[in-house]
Amino acid sequence: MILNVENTSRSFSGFLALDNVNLQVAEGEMHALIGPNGAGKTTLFNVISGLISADTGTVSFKDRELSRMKPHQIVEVGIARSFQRVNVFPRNTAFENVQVAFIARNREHFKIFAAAYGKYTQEIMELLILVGMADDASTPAGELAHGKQKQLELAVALAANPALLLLDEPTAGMSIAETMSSIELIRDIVKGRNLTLLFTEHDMTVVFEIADRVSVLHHGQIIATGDGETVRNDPEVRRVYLGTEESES
Amino acid sequence: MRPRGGVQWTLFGLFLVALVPVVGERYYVDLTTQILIYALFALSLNILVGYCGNLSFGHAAFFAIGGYACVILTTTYEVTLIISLGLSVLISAVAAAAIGYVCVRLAAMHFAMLTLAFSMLVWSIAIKWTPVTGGDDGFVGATLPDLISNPVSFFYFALLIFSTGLILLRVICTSTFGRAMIAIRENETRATFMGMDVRKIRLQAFTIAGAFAGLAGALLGLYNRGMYPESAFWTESGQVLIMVLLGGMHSFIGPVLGAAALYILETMINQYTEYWQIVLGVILLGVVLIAPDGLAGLLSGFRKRKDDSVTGVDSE
Amino acid sequence: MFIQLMNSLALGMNLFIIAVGLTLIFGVLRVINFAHGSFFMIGAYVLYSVVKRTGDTALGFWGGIVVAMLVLGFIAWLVERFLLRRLYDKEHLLQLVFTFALVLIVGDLVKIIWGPLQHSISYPPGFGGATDLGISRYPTYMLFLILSGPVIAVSLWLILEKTRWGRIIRAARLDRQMLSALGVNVKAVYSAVFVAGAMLAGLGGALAAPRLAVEPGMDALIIIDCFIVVIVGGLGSLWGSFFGAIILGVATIFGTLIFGEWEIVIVYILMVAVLLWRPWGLLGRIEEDRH
Amino acid sequence: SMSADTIKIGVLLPTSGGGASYGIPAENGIKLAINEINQAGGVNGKMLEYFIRDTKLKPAVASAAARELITKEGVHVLVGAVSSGVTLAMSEVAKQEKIILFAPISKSIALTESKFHKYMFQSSANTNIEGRVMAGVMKKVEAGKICATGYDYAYSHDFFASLESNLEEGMAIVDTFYVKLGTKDYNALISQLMGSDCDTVAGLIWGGGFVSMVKQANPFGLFDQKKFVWGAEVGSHEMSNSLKGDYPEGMWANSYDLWYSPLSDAHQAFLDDLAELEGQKETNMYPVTTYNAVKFLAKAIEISGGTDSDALVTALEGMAMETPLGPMTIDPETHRTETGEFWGPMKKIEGSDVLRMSPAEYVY
Amino acid sequence: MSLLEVDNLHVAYGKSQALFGVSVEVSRGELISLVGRNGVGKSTTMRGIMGLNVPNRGVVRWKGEDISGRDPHLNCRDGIGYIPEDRRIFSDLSVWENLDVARNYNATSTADSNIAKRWNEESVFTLFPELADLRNRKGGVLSGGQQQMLTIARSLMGNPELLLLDEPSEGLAPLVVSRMREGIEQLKEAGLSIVLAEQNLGFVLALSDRVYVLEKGQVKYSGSAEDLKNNIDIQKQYLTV
Ligand SMILES: Nc1ncnc2c1ncn2[C@@H]1O[C@H](COP(=O)(O)OP(=O)(O)OP(=O)(O)O)[C@@H](O)[C@H]1O
Ligand SMILES: Nc1ncnc2c1ncn2[C@@H]1O[C@H](COP(=O)(O)OP(=O)(O)OP(=O)(O)O)[C@@H](O)[C@H]1O
Ligand SMILES: [Mg+2]
Ligand SMILES: [Mg+2]
Repeated sequence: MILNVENTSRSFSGFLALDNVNLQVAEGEMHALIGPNGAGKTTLFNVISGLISADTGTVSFKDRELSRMKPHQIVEVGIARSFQRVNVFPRNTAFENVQVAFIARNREHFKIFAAAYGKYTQEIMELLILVGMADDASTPAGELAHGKQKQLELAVALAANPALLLLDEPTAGMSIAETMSSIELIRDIVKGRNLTLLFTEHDMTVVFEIADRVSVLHHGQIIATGDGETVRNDPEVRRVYLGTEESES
Repeated sequence: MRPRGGVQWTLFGLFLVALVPVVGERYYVDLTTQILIYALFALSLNILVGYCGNLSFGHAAFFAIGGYACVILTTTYEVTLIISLGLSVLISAVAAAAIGYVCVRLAAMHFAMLTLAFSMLVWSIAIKWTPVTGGDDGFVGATLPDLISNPVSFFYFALLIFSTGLILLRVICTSTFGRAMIAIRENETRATFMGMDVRKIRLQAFTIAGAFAGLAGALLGLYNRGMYPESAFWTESGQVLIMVLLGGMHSFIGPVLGAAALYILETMINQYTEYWQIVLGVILLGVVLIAPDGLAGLLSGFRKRKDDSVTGVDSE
Repeated sequence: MFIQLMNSLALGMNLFIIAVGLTLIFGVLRVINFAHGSFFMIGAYVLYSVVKRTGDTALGFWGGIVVAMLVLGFIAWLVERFLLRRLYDKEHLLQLVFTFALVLIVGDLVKIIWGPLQHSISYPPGFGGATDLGISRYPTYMLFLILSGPVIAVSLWLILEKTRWGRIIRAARLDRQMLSALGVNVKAVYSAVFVAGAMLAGLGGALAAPRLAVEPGMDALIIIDCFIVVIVGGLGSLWGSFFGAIILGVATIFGTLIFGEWEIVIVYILMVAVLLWRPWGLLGRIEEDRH
Repeated sequence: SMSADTIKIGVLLPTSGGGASYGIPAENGIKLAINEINQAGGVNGKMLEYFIRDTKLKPAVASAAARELITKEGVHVLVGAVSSGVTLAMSEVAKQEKIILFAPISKSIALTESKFHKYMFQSSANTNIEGRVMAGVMKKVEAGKICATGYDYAYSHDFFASLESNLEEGMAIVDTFYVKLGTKDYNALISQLMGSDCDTVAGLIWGGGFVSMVKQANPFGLFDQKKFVWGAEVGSHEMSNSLKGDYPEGMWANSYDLWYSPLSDAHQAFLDDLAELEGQKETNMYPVTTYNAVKFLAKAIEISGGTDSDALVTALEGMAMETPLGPMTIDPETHRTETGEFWGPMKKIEGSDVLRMSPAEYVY
Repeated sequence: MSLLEVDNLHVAYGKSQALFGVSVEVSRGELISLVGRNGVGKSTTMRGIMGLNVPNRGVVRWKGEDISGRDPHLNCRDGIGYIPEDRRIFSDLSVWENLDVARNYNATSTADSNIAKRWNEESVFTLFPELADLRNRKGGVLSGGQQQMLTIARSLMGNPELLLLDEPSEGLAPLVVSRMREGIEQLKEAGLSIVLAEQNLGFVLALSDRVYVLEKGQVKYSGSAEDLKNNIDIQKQYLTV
């Protein structure tokens, strides 16, 4: 298991957002975390990535305990994340967005005499080409269409060279066309680079298309884990999340 | 995108400034010297405000610390000029690191106000520590080596220090550290999740800014042959902040323009009317309403490259 | 000891009345109004002018306070409507330069209109002496200040929390554009808040005037106290500035008594200490000023 | 403006913010002196001209302005400023540029003691003299145990040191309470004064601070408890005019000048001219100080026949002159002249709501 | 006369032009949809109608009157309701307060419209029962779906005749999406006219009377939902891969 979440709870002023969660993600696996709105998915991501701390329980990654680490240290050990709401440097170009990620990854953010200009041009362009954004390199991120911003976020996350990628609703707000190409892209990258993926998503097409395993969170508790088929047919999951007609497309 | 774009222009500008004593009267030599000092001070503040996105209301603290350190070292302890300059930069940097260590835990307005509180603390210490600082009368009558005791030689000395500061700051701003600062300004959370230790980077920026403010303060102390508590008062921090905003904080050279503009305005208007406040106030209102991107924004408006000035990365 | 506590409260309440306008304006408009001290000063001067004409009568004094508030409301309306409004969607910090410019202009105007010398306003009839409180006698006017602080605080709190107006003001500070898309004339709300903040500054200035010299430069002294109050209490928090003001009052009075002239240092150390203990001020909340 | 062939006087005074109440009246004295001299044909046939700059009460601003006046306007002498810190900073410029600085208002002893230099002249009563004068007043009021209060800065410290050393047998300063400069709230001080068992309060809080202090102390009845002897020119007409009936009756106070208490015909003539210039009969107290300064400088220029600083210094050293306030002589050693002040108890005058010093005595 | 008429609308963000002449028409009681890939200008069209972005060319007509560039609050008071894609709940205000702020006391428009229902707390709580339980909770801590319901409810408090509904299903659980669909159907039955922007094609086709397909800031196709359903070419070209 590359990621091991054990007995993790977190409450917000009395409200229990995570209730004794146990979640294991195996190396190289594509793991989906689904569940109703407000189930605690984003909260769990926040705990894993160090944005907030858990009240109880442990999170370990490659057998290293993460609980005491600061967010940037967690990135250093190999976990990169994207955000549910797009989170980029809006006034900087796509190129610069990725460049900063490379600077951080190579721990050059303290170097005051290392000129930034032209640094990592090749790596950055390779990455932008990979996510299909070669033409947008010099566009300020804030002016990119929503879907492109999501792809940029992916590129930024990849620039950290992570072993585990946490993507929070990677295709939310994307058109059907873009969703399709994003699925392809994510699958190719994760498999091609031998990464582990943990993602949340409300679009069941995406979930069942790419997830090797699916965990379902409800009221802060994991109520089901298994492959797509098992979860899809779980009556409890159908009742609280999927509904009778599971998805439109 | 090219950071080298403005180098020729900057060198040319410095060259023109160097000609002031040759073509101008003594008064313009003095005026330019003071502008250089405040320009360096404003540049140092812009590291924090423009690049790192940290509004400081207490930057004058380090200006004053550098100034006091320098005049006290040269006069009370008779340390040679170069060493006391170096030491005063070091002392301001250490003070900035210590104060910054506490301040960078806060963000936005709270950061601004904590820096304000610390600078007022420095101010009150400058007033109360009479045996060392001269108290409320200030430290008057600093000694200066003969080499720079005449206005023209002091001018070149100040220009040399200013140019060095300008180049160093330019290098710092275009470094990978500079990019990290901009990233933090734009989106601190994202920067954190790229693996940056945001607090440490902000502390480093704070320390660097404090060190250069100290250098500018040391120059002022030498120039005035004295240092006064007023230099640490919050209005001084406010004034340098206005210089930065007036010049345009999203441009590297903007603060220099702002410092020159405000300093010249303040001196000139004082020469023509006792009602300088109202005249300056109206001019500032006009600038704010007409040129909301600051003077540098106004200039770059003529030179189409507006996108660069928005990213704040490479505009000159 | 009792007297000192009362003194602290009187000072604190006077500061609160002035500072609450600053926190209100910052809370909604996100403008750090350096000109708040100038508004305070105008309030005191306007009251002086009225009282000078009416003589030391009760009507002159209390009516003068109303006039002072109205004058400030009008000035603030002009400033907001024709100048400040144009800056909201521009670079945020430039508003600092704007309010700084106001400080300069008002500073000179006051000197031109009222002259450079200091003036003084007598206590209103019936408030010049002391009242017997059983334990000891205490100046009536200061008792009045001590009582008026909570009255203003509670009224403001009721308006902000219990009326639709207050809800709209709180919503305006969160998302101006969305509020306007919901049918609220946000421009008018901003105007109203700015006007109300300025009127409170004017009220504070007028109420403080009998205890102070009315003179040029009184603006610069008060604004830093206001900043301390607002920051210690928590930016944008009504009760924060209430308690912040009391703390500053206590620190000033007891600081002077205990530490003598070192009080100057004590106040700033206290401010640093509070911010280290509670980074967002006593009742402040984390500022989400990005995105 | 005027021809290049004028004698130029650089004037540095605070004319904005809190300093305006000193600087603006002080400028009137300069105007009056220059008008008089120019109407009489100038000095050695040359007209006088003055250039004024706002010091903004900031030493660094004043230094820069002083330098500007010297290098750009080419002034021949400097006059100013009000607060000691600012004057000290200007003095440093005067020393470097070898231009005379004449300080008619600042009372710092440092100007002519620790920081003394050849080009520095001072015509105000400095703290040594003022302390001595106040000690005399203390004797008159049979002060007994004294508590001293003032702003926490060099002026008060130096003043009280002088007062203490000049006190008669049987009198002593038993308590000293300093408050921070610019304080607006005096309640803590008021309690301390009321709690002290001194008989007389020696005060130095000036300007608007004095107004605030008095207003805040009145409801507590502080002024009925003890005797009060207050320096720092709070006995001026301006001050009593602004406080009116709130002014503590019986307080001993001082002033540079009093329009209602002419010392001589010459003084009355000066007051009349000033009244015409200011457009008010009840004139301010500061003009006489700067007026005298300009008169001294003009005389020195006349004697030396030019504007060379060193020659002016020589001329000024030991110079004696009749002034509205009587004869004054500049000590060649200390570069100072003894200026006196009006001292007396403040009394209600019938038919007026403003208190006056009565009787007022000119002492030094 | 159509209720809303958008004619040749051009909108820019600073220097970058987002709309190049969009024309849309909505009749009373009609539900029309704007579809298209990301960034084609669906949201910008809505913002242009609402007055949140001032058009640099073109006209927005509301009941025949030119309202282009008018302040949003006037448009709202006149009967246009806007539900943004990013929800924009007033996070510090409770659910009830969020509703109260949006209350339109002088909803004159209602009088002369054929909308039978006048919205108030009670009626919106009947439409979204779970909000009733949350009435005292702060808006900021609601889950995504709850926030989406609150946004719609809040907008209804202004008693609009036309709703601009931007991506109501984004980020919602499948179960909630189908409930949302029912909700929208109810609104339509209540007589509201609706402009819907949506990625979820199934959702669109099931609800809309007419559909506009956008591409690069221009309308490339418009027709009934039925026609679009059968027009695989258009779907291929502008909507799927
Ligand atoms: N800072 C907070 N304070 C209070 N409550 C919070 C906070 N953060 C999250 N919550 C609550 O915790 C619960 C879980 O929220 P979370 O964002 O993790 O849900 P989610 O599963 O990601 O939902 P969605 O699919 O809508 O994004 C919600 O009810 C939310 O209101
Ligand atoms: N605030 C903004 N500043 C600059 N450009 C913007 C801004 N908002 C949108 N744009 C640009 O305007 C164009 C239209 O955007 P709009 O949001 O209207 O598209 P959309 O069809 O709603 O897309 P989505 O499906 O992603 O919501 C896009 O190219 C986008 O990049
Ligand atoms: Mg979520
Ligand atoms: Mg959209």
